[in-house]
Amino acid sequence: MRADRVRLLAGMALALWLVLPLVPLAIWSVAHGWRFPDLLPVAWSFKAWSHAFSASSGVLHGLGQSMLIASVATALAILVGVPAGRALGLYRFRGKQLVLLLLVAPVLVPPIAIAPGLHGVFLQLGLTGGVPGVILAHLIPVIPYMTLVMAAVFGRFDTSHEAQARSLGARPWQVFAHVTLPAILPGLLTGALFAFLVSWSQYLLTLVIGGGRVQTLPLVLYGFATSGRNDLTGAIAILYILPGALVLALTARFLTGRAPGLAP
Amino acid sequence: MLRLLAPLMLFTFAAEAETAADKALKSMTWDAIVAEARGGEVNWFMWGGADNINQYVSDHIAGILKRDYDITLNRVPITDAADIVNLVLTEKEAGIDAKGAVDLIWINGENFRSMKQADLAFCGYTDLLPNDALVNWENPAVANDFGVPVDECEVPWNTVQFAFAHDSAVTPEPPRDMASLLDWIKANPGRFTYPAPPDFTGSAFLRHVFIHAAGGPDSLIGPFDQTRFDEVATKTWAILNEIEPFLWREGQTYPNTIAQLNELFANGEVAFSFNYDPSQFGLAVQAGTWPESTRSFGLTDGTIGNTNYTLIPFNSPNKAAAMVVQNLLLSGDAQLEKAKTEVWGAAPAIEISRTSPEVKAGFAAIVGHPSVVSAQDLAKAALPELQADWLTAIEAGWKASVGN
Amino acid sequence: MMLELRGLTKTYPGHDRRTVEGLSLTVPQGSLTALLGPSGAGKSTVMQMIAGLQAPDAGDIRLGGKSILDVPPERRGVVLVFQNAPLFPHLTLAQNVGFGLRMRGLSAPVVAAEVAAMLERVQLAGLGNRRPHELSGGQVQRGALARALVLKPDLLLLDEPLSNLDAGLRDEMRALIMTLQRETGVTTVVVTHDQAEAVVLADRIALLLDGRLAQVAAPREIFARPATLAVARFFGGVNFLAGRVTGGAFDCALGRLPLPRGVADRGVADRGVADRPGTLTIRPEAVRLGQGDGALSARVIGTTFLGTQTRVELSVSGQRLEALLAPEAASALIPGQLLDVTLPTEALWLIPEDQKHG
Amino acid sequence: MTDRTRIFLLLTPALLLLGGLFLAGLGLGLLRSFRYMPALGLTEPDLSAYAAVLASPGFLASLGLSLWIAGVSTVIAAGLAVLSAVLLRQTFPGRAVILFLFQLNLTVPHLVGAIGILYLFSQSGSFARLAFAAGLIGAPADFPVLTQDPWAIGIILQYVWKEVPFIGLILLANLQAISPGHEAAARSLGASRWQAFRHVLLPMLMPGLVAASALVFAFAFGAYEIPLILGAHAPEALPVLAYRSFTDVDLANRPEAYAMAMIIALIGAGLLAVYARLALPSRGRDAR
Repeated sequence: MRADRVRLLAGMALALWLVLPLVPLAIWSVAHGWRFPDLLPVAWSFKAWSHAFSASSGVLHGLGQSMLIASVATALAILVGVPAGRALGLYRFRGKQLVLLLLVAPVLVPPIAIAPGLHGVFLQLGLTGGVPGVILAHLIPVIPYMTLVMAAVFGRFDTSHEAQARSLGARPWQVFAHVTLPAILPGLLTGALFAFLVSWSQYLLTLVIGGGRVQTLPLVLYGFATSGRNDLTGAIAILYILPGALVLALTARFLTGRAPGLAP
Repeated sequence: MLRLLAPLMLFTFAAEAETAADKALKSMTWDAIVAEARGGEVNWFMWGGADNINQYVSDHIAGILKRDYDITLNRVPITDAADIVNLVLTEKEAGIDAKGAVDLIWINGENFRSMKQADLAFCGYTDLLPNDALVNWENPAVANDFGVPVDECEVPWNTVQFAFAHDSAVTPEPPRDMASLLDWIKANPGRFTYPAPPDFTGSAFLRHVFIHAAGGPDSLIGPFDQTRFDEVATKTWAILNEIEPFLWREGQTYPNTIAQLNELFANGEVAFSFNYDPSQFGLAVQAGTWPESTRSFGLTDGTIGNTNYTLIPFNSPNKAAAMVVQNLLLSGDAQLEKAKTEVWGAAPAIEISRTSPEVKAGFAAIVGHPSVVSAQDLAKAALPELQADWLTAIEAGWKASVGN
Repeated sequence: MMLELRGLTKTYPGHDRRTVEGLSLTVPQGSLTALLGPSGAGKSTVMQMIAGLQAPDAGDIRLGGKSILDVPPERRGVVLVFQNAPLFPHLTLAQNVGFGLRMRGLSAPVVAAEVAAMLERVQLAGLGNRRPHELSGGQVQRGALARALVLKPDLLLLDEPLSNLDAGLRDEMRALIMTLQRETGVTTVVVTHDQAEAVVLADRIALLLDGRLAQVAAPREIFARPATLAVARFFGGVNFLAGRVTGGAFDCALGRLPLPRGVADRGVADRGVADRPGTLTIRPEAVRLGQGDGALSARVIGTTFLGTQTRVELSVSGQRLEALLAPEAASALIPGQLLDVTLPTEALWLIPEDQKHG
Repeated sequence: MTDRTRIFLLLTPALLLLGGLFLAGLGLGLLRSFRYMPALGLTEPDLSAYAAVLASPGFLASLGLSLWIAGVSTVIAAGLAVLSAVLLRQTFPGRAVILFLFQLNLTVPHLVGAIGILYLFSQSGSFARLAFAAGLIGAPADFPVLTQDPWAIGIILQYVWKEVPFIGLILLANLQAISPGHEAAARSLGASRWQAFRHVLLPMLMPGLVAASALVFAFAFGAYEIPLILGAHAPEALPVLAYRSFTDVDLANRPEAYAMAMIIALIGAGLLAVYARLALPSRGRDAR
């Protein structure tokens, strides 16, 4: 019984710790000034929110840019990551270790190491300062996550169902649509959520490759965070969390208890 | 910084001095330029940390541009103009001479010097702008940007003068000159600090101490002088190291940015903040960030004033449209709008005496924010800005001798 | 050492029904007892409680006469060998076998010597450096057994040791368990759901049904003399006749059947009632065809060839009976045919009414 | 189609795209770090940029700071994650809530976490105000220095906040694949609770833990925006220093910026080697 109480207390402490940093952000977003030593703001206001939703703040534009970039990057990562994950999950082959290492490398080598060189390359290709270039740059950390998750998913996949479907008269695309896809879908969604979030949180690559002209939400947020407008910062931060949380809530049933198989 | 020159020389000689298109543009009439600008798109890179300024640009200015000229203005928010200098430089390095990303920059000081030295600015056109006539180019503080001749490479936008803010409820009688400020700091441990350079505002505070150590600005006017610098710098570092133990957190850490200092001031951790643009104080009070009892002041031995500008990079693909934007920004109406307390409160870069009677009346009707010291009061004791080479030397010296 | 369970009770949180209820059982020293029961009967829970991995809600567990309830699992002298996690995958076979000794803090040379001797004994000598995934299923099982026996436990608990093996390996492993148990004399409890396995392996069977102990007896005994209807059914009983006991005989649909000595008295002594309801049962293999003392007339309903035997379904006075016969003896039978059957008196067994529960 | 062709076709798009972008970025950076920039008239590659970087005192301080940040964050986060995973494996009231919060935390960008930590732990932040209300401190200056501090406590707090759920969820997934019987078997074989954890569960979790920790270390070492918000003015974290030198207006400093990037990449490569040794399955066992 004592162990149960310890467990409960530890659990409560953990939950509190997980929520705590988000609390002042939420309060700030509706505060009209909040100075030491006030535990709560003296005056409340929704002006931060109304400004965040106004066109001139660039927040909605940033939200749209982030959404566009993260979605396209995720879609591209699915297109290349699912086949690669299948190869890695189902087969043993020579050089597999090398492929795995190449896949992990972009995640273990910090973006700041690649960004300067990449900027030079993209400059030559005319890809700097625009959304397409930023999407391509985001693929560097996004593809590995997608592929590694899919490798884990295919590692648990039983190909005999595909063979069975073929022998029952299904064409290859029918096999994929009716047998393979439903089987890998939960894992695919997990991978896609991860890919989306990796792109969604990306700061440095967007800054370097976008050259400031591609204003994703993190850049907008950073701008306000470093200019002392805590109320706006709070509102944008909450806006920044929402889509991910929403996607999570929608996919929660696929994710429950089954965390991403990041480790190959 | 001197090492900058060698590789840049290679560049300067390699690059073509001016394209034919630029020459053609400069030979056009203003009406032709406006016609050329129609339907264009201008990417204006500017500091984006103040929502009032953002609103003024995105709503007011962009609205007029769209309505009257069919020009689309994209305000690109940045945190540091140096990043944009670097961007244009990198473009030049990559041979992008006509299709650059940047059409207009809000700029001044060492960033302007860098652009000019590296031949990154589009120059020699400002007299084409009709509203250029409102600018008093006879004023050395306008014709020189941190001591660097403007040479028709940029167009003035605002004038500002450094001021200090205090909470009158906490510090009713603030020190009014540099010597008493330094004494005050020692008498009130932990209640003062300044942002570490290269923060723009922190660097400006340093220059005040530097000028104080030099016994006034007179011996520092003009080009950089290493002997004179070493002499004054020794005294300056001595002063700063002497007050360091009495600073916030005993001077172990300095704020990284002026925003952090503002935050410290807001929470009463320090007694003073300061800014190159005193209208920011009023905005902070309006936003609820700072107490209503905030007041501001200049120093009786003077505070530094300067002018900030807009600049068109050499490789802007929308120069005509950018010129129309600059012309609009200079207009009496636009300058009046941003001078309004509730809009921005920025001091004009034009001679009000040269504007229309309506604009004059508008300026006369402006009631200043109680927290913002008036430009006229500040102007009573103004110091000139030092040339950019002094500035970089002071920043580097601080890093080596004080903030390590 | 002798193991005694007294009134052991366990309910898992969130479950309405008790997993184990009031279980009392004595396992004599040196015996090999099978804890038998269908899946879900609570067998594994009992084992985990004995091993100290689960705490009972009520009751006591005594080993060698002393309660071990407050002794943590690692000091109980009880080793439980799990069905589903035989060897630690990250350790070699030798490291696995030496695991418990190392946990006791024994020196490396001592551990190595003990491990080598033990591996020899389970015929795994020379495989010590292999990892579990490089061993066959049988080798893994033997390794798991070695890992437990090397600790010379006071009590060895084997949880379904044979269920994951195929037929050939199963016989081999069963023989090994019986040999090692005989040699070491370690008191052993084997959990199994397979009654055939329990019968072959154990010298005593404790049958657990729905968390309660249904019967404890030697295999032969429990087969022939089930205490309850449920026990009888679990061991393959199919012939049940409802009726009443009166004066040493049994009245039922088939008429009045004489009962063997002792059977008719079951339960009478403590109740003092001579006339009471009950169920008569007879193993299908004990049913005889043909004339004899007290023969009954029966009609064949159907036959099913089972390989070594043939099952014959009969109807006697409207009552269904099953007989298991040698195939040649049943080869001529056809459905509808009339014949005589005999229920040998010595094979009849009576289950009193009030013990039918479960 | 043979398996070999199939594998080749399946892998090609991902490897081309990834390899192309990643190696191109790295390759150009490498060339320029050797002062090979024909556009600037530099055609004689040499190592002087590396020498200049290594000789500057600021670089070593920044490198040390970043290694400290990444190391301490990773160790604390990994330790707490193991504890949380072990806790969350058991059933107790509120477990589902914590699991949801763990997953929710994954969706919160680092930048948001950094700002949240700043508002909580700064000397005038929420905790300081609570301490003031409780009469523990009389002014913000009395509150411990936890942000923009020389020991980078604020930065480390933010990484711990973000990475405990990250590692924890990976460990939980791994735990699901580990039969609980192993631990019970260990207990039954005479291992104490701690020994069973130390000798059985932990070794089994190790590959996942190492892999996740390597990712965390890499991120904490390489992130730019978090130290910018939570760090002290000096020394700067290495990525901040590197970015600053990359955006230095002085073009002559550019090779040094590239050299710094390559040194950071080298540290990433070191991590990769650790990862390959400890986290990738060995001896031909595949990645399942």
